Amino acid sequence: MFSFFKKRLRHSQIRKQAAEASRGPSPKPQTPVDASLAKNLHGIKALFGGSEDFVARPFLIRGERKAAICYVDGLVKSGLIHEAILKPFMIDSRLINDMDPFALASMEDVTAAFLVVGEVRAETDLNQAAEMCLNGDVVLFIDKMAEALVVNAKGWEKRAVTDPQTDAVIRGPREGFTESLRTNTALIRRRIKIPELRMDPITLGVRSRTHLCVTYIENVANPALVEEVKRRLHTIDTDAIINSGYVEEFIEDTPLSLFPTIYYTEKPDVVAGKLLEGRVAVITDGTPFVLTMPFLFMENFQSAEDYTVRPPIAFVLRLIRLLSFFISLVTPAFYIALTKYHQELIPTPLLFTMAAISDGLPFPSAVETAIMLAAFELIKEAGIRLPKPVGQAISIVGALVMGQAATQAGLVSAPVVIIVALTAVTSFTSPTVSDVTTILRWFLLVLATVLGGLGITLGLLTILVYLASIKSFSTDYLAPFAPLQTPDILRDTLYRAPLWSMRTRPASLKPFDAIRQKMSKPNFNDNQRPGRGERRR
Amino acid sequence: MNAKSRISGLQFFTVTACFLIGTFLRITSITSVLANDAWVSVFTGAVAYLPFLAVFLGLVKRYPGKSLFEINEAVFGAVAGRILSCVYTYFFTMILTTTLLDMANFIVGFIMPGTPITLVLAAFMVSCVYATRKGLEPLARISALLASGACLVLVVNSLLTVANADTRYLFPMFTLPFLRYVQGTHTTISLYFGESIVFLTLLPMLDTKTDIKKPMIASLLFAVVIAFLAVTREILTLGPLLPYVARPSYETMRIIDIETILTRIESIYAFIMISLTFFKACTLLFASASGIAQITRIESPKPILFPFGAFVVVFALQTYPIVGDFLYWSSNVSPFIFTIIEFILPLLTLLAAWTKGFIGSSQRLHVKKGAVRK
Amino acid sequence: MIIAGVAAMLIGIAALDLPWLIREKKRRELIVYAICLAAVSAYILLYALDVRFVTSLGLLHRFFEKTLGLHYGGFT
Amino acid sequence: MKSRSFTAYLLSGILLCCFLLTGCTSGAQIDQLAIVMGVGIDKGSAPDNYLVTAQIARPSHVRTANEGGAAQGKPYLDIQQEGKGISMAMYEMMRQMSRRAYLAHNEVIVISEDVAAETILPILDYFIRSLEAKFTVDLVIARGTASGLLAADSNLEQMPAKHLQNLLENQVKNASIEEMPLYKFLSDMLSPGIAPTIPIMELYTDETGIQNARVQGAAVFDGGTLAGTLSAEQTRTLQLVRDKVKSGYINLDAFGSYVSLDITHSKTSVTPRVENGRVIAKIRIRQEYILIDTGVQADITTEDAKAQLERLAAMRLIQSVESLLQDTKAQGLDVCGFGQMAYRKYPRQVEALLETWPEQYKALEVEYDVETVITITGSILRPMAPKGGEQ
Repeated sequence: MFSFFKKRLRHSQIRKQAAEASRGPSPKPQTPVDASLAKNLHGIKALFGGSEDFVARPFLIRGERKAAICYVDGLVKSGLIHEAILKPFMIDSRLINDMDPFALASMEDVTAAFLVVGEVRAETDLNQAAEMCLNGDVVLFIDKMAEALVVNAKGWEKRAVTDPQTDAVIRGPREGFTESLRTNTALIRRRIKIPELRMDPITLGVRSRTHLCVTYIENVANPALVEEVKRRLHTIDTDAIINSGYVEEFIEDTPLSLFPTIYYTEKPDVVAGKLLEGRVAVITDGTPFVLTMPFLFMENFQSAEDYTVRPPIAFVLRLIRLLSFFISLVTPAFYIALTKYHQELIPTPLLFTMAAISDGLPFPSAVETAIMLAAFELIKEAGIRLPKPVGQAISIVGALVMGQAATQAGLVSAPVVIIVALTAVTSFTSPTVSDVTTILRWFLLVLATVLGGLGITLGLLTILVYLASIKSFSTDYLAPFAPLQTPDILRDTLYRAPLWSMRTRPASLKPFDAIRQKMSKPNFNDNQRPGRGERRR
Repeated sequence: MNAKSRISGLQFFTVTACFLIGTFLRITSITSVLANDAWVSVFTGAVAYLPFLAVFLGLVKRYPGKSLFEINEAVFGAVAGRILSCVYTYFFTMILTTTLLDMANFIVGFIMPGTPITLVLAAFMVSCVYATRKGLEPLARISALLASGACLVLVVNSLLTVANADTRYLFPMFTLPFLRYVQGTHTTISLYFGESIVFLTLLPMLDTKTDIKKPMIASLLFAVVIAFLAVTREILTLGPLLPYVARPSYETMRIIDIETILTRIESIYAFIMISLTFFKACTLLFASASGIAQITRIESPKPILFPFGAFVVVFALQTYPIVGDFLYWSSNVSPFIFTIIEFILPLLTLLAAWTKGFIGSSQRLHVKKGAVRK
Repeated sequence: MIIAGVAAMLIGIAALDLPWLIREKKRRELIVYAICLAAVSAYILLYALDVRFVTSLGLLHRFFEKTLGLHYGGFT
Repeated sequence: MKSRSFTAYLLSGILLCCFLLTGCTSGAQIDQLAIVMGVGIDKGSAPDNYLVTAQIARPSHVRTANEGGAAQGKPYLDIQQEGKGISMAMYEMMRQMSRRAYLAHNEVIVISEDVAAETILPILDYFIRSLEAKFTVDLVIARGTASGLLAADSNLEQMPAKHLQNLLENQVKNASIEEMPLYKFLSDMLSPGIAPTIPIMELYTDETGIQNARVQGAAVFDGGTLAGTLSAEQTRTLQLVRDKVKSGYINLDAFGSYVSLDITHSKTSVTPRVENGRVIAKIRIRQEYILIDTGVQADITTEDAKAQLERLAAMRLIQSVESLLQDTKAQGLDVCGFGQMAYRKYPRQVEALLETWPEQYKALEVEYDVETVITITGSILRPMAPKGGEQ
């Protein structure tokens, strides 16, 4: 037995060294931009290796001085290149009679006199210039000039801002994020129009060079939190960041936990709301999902609609979401515990119906529920993965087969089908939590089969303790309830207090500036009593 | 366990309140001794506990932020201190075992007859150890939820049984022999109030200089109110049956019979009781584990929790296999054992601390006098 | 039989921390570990051979009740 | 340490689950339970023997809400077994049944009169000790055999046990009997100075020849043995004294015909006091009526007519209480619990009296303070009489 441990220890060391050795491609050495145009072109063409969409177009400035522009076709606005770069150099330069192309000593003169493009940047390193091409910029080389000019001409096919698929809302903005980083930042900027809204860029992924943007509001978000997010982002040293899910896994507090500690959303108004509460958002180029952190357990049950609907209805909606989370977690286990251990809890008439039905049934109630739950998961997954029309058909057929045929054939008892249907419906109310309940449900199922009610109680207590021990970016996961910040509980968890009464931001996020507003109860209709009116103003 | 996990004053209040409610809701030995005057012993117990409390707070004032075991070593030096800590750790393990046995007998005896008791204890211990390994802070955090949940359940139950309550059961008052009142008060002090000696081991987890006097007294008062509510509810519904019933708080639940739905819901009430026992067991496990850690000088008791848990399970199974002995022990003999350990030992520590303090200050005085004379 | 199975399981879980302890060479924890596991296995052995023996709590109970006579009249 | 602890939890979880799956626990599937709806206890052949009849529901035959029709045949099954003590009888019974007898849903316990004559304590002792039995099961004394009563088929309910229980609840609603659940009977029996009562039911064959059950007064117990019986009328007065009257009616003969008054509000309070070694109980009754039905044509809403009616009603109340007291004093059974009330108020003085309470009860003196008010005479002001009536 002891040798087994020793072997395991050595094995883990070996694996660690192997990981060190095969580090990814080390960043290329610096190759300075050369004075001669031909060498530069040759160098950059070598980098791109003749790939078909890389364009290098030589031309003559005023028909005398040699120059060339390089760009990746499809990533740039070709119209802009023709109008703003080529035309001035080739045509307009001819109209100015005393213009001497060779007098242009450096890129500053070029940008000062000729180019009409907005964003320009000088660049001295060829590799860096090549990377700029990949980002949709145009690189200008001029013969006998030892630096290149990078002109921003980004403009590729972008998806229009459409209605988001996830967390649809009846009343509320319909804008959803798109894949392009710039559109997303613009969408947020239009909601929070103050300069303090910072958008710090970070590029991650050795091969994917994805652009990320850490967004926060300067004097609202807790500086320590912002530092922490940036520190964690910088620790990512991976090959590629394809979508925000990668980022989420790399920087979250509890990598192997079931419960998400980072929230993702497609709606800019939700992100704006969270930023104003003092949270930090990370926008990833190439995915419409923006991450906001820290994320607390109660946020699973908050949706954008709660803030547009009137407070009492918001309370009912939240109550339903919370209850349905609990129901979808516990019902199968509770059903088994009820039928196996605590029959006296079932009211007498119901007991007769269940006894009558379960006479000829092959499986005990535990196995029966397990089968039906597995079948339900199967159908749910099939329904989602298939394209829209086929998906609908599958879920209908599945429901019919599961429901009617199984009961009539006497394979499964009706109460089990009802219980599974109830669990299915309630698990969809809050999307972020639905995948958590699918796993925990089985954990409680087994405990209930073995220990009945006691098993369920112990299971729930373990889950509660586990939740209380998680931290999301150094804020407690069950924030307003567990460490008991009572003013917050009344404000925005189960009961969404009316907006005019939310004076401070949630204390659990330790915001830099806690005061949100100085409003008081708006009463506009008792102006006939001047005394009260005056004093208030 | 790690140093940086801190508990705030409010959390200390919720932890102590949750612990005490867990203990008080299972007042069986009082109701069997004082039938319909059981509520008296809650108040006389509270009053009689005040000297205990004074000793407790005196120790805390003299050694703020130090756990019980550190105090022992500070007062009696390394070796003697550690022996005293051994006694305390054994005492905490004893309370832990009795709580577990009490809960296990309750489950096996009442709710799920037939399940082997080992199963119940093992499952309970695994989840307890898991929770304690996570450190005390998550437990402190959920204590607020558990305490409020317990109060809500108590109120709802009282409302449900109010239909069958009959205030005439309270009379005739004070007709029992005086010795029974002494036993009632003695049991309340030692078995219920005295167990708050455990909180001395939680002190190092507290934020630096939070004063624990106010939360401590607040939680004791809170527990007294809850205890009074629970006991009176039992007296009002069970009446003369009270002394004959093994688990009064459970039996009162069986009387609820509203329509055909809300009958026989006592097993749901039992599970709420189990979560409180879970919390109490975790705190006790933490206390005894940190005791062992202190004695054997290991820095964090986390790794030894699992074997210690296994030991407690087996120890519990072995001590009282027959339920009858256990019930007899817990209601008749344990008050004396508990009082000695909970009251007399801390009193000795305090006196020793004072005398040390006195000698110490007299030397300083002496020196000062000396200095003045020179 | 049940008790042996359950205790074996508890020891099994307890052994999970052993590799970490050994690697960190925590001398004292290992001693405490050994004592606890020894006690548990001793109890199981005795229980398996159903040898009835009095535990420390039982001794304390007898000491307080018989020798010191400190107990109430058992009104329950 | 961090990754180490996660594998620890995972493994401990799996170990716990897979090990515990093998554990044999107390679970029992629903179809392994014989749901006992009612229990009847008769005298067995040998002394101390009991003949136990368990009425077991047959779920497939019970007409339930689901659309599948119930199978033919009676939805219940009576199983009889004799044994020394209830537990032995139950144990014997289980040997011949395919399923375990499940007492959790047992609604009513019927005890025959001759068993009650000896003692019913061992029966109640079994049911209160059993963990499954309901604490609030209703007790019924059967005139004749308990199994006979359990076999009385009823037209409205599917099962006789359910029928008996609903019959009881209905009587309680019109304040003619007090439902005696198990725990209340025991607590009354344990406290001195009160003789608990259990409703009596008897079988009668109605005109269509079906054997039906009806409530017929109450049986009075003295420490577990049957000591006397009360008629239906006396039980209603007992409810009055115990202040359990919620509704009901009084029928008076006045002005040459009958006058019916419906009780809308009734409050009774008994204040005992001890004078020179004897207990004197002061009964204060306050009732309000509505005139609901009368055979008298004359206008009886005038002041003095109403006063006369109120006096008559008061006299009727006092007579009924007096007759109840005379009867119970003869047998020395303090049905209304005056002794208990006195003991609660003056524990010191009354304690001595309680030892010989049956005799003391005979010497009990009662004072009355009855106040009866007729509030309104229904929706019409004056009785409608044809034109030219002699108003």
